[in-house]
Amino acid sequence: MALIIVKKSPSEKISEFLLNLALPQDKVLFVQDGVIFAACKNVKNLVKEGVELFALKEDFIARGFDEKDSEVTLVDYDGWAELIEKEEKVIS
Amino acid sequence: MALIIVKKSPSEKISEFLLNLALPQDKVLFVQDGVIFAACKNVKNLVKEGVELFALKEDFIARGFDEKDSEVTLVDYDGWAELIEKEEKVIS
Amino acid sequence: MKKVLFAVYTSPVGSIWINEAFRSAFGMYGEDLEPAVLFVEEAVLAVRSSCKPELIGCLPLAMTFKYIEKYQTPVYAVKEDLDKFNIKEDEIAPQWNLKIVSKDELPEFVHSFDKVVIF
Amino acid sequence: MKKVLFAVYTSPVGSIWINEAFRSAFGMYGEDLEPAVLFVEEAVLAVRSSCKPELIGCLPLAMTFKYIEKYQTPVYAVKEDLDKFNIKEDEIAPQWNLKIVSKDELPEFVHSFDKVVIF
Amino acid sequence: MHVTIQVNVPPYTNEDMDTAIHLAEALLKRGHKVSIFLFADSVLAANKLVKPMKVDRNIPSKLRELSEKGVEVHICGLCAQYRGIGEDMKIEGSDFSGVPEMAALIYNSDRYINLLP
Amino acid sequence: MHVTIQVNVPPYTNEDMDTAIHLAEALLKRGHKVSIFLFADSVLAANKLVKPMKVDRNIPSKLRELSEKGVEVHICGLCAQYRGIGEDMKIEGSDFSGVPEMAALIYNSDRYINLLP
Repeated sequence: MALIIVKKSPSEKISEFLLNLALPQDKVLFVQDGVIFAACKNVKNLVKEGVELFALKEDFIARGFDEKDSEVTLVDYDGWAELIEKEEKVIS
Repeated sequence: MALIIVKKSPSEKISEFLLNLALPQDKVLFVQDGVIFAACKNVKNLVKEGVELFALKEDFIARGFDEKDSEVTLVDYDGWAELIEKEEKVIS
Repeated sequence: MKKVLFAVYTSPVGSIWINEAFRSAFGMYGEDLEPAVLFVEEAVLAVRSSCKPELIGCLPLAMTFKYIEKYQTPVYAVKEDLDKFNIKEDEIAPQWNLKIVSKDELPEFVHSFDKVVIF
Repeated sequence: MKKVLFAVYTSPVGSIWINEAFRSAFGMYGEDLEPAVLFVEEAVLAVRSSCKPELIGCLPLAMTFKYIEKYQTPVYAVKEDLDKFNIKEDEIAPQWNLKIVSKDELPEFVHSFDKVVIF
Repeated sequence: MHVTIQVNVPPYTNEDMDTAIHLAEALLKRGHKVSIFLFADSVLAANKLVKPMKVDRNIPSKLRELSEKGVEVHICGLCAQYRGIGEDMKIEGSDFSGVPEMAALIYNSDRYINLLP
Repeated sequence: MHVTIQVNVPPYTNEDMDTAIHLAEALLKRGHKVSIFLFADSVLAANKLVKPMKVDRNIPSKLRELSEKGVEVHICGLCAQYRGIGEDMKIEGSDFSGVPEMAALIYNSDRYINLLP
């Protein structure tokens, strides 16, 4: 399935567009200002059931969030590289 | 009073921020992608009563809109220059 | 043969992305690649024949037309975004040979490409 | 004495605008100008003491602190935007000496400046 | 009246330099003094090595023409260093300056028009 | 695996080059081949004349270091012309190319990661 990379903040239309694209079993990774999604209580409701959500830990922490504030799985750059290996398709 | 220049499209938060700033007797000029506002039926409801709305004709036409689609007064660059002369303050 | 989608979400006037998407797409024919272009959000304003960035001194969208015809590059736009801007069928420049895709078809549509580049 | 406002609406990490707003503001003291800086929208994330762009290799926000103290540059943030990001008073770095302005005070507040530059 | 226009985004990629140039022309026609302050990525607009396609407009040339008509073109020097633009690359009629110059322009201009990034 | 990362926005102003560099390093560590395609304003990242402040990171140097570790750095040539960057200004280990090279990278890479503008 696909890895969808969301790098813009929740206030940008393109982020919503990308989240709508995710099919069950796709993975969504929030990076850069996209990590603001990871702190949204309702983030899981923004995607179809069965979509797995991740956020880049470095970008989340740098923006002043605490790891425990994340509603999604945090991964580091090595984890991002791993997601790239696993998913055949990248949408970004 | 102030001339407030809105250059970003209606989908951007900063546009809403700028429209909220407008006080009665202020003038708002839509330029660049901001001119998309000029084609919105409800554009006058986005600002306080007494705020005058303008859009840059060149930018409106270039985006494929017809002059008659505009809900606000269209001005050309010369008209923009005139607005700059009249208003003591520019917020942009 | 791999399929490549160039999707553009930025406004057609005053930024380079639609022209760059087509320049990229046309470059794909040098390899065994099949490109397509998709307009979403404000990029759909491009399809009106009256949309002319050259009126404010920017590069014309129409410079892509002869290559779209030559290569038969498919161009898509999202129905709901066309509706949002009240773009009617008879306003659309025929040179785009525009195909419409609805919002709920989008996930399957985008997944049908091997590579996706969004501008 | 003229009053100048530098308002920033862009995210504090990964873009230069907050640092550029302060660099501009501090430059104003060479003239008979009185600068202030306002954080709106996502820029308010800057005020948390845990917000550290240097963790991903960008310039630190903290480099502004000694000049804020030296010049006593007033720094404001919008209350509703702080609330949106659930930023609590005890999380705010004291070096900002942050003043809060509410959304309905904003129009009068911004109009009280002679020149306004938004980043 | 002295009007200053500040630009913050790169030429070509975005239309802000075009907007600034058209507005400067309109202001000149109405008899005003115009200054342009190039900040952040907009400094690229004053690089005479910029080579657009023949079908495209030449923004640095247009800026130089404006300067010949009396428009002051100020380039933020630190911004230029960050974008690899040296003194020898700037168009004729433009000057490297910095935030002190920005402050002077803000202080002395009757109107200061920022095109936000 | 061959992974290509395309960047589209200017360095420093936005963090995309930093993101690309960090990701490239992580991919290298896991044994992958990495290419970076610089498109539009991101071409500034390969300009060796870029002079950041001393306290700031030097992005062109970091790119050169990556190229020494085997990362291919491709620069869109037309994009570079539009930004005043000549052959003599590019960092060692980078190459001017264009959309044909982009096509080859899209065709040959196992993964193509675009950082949208």
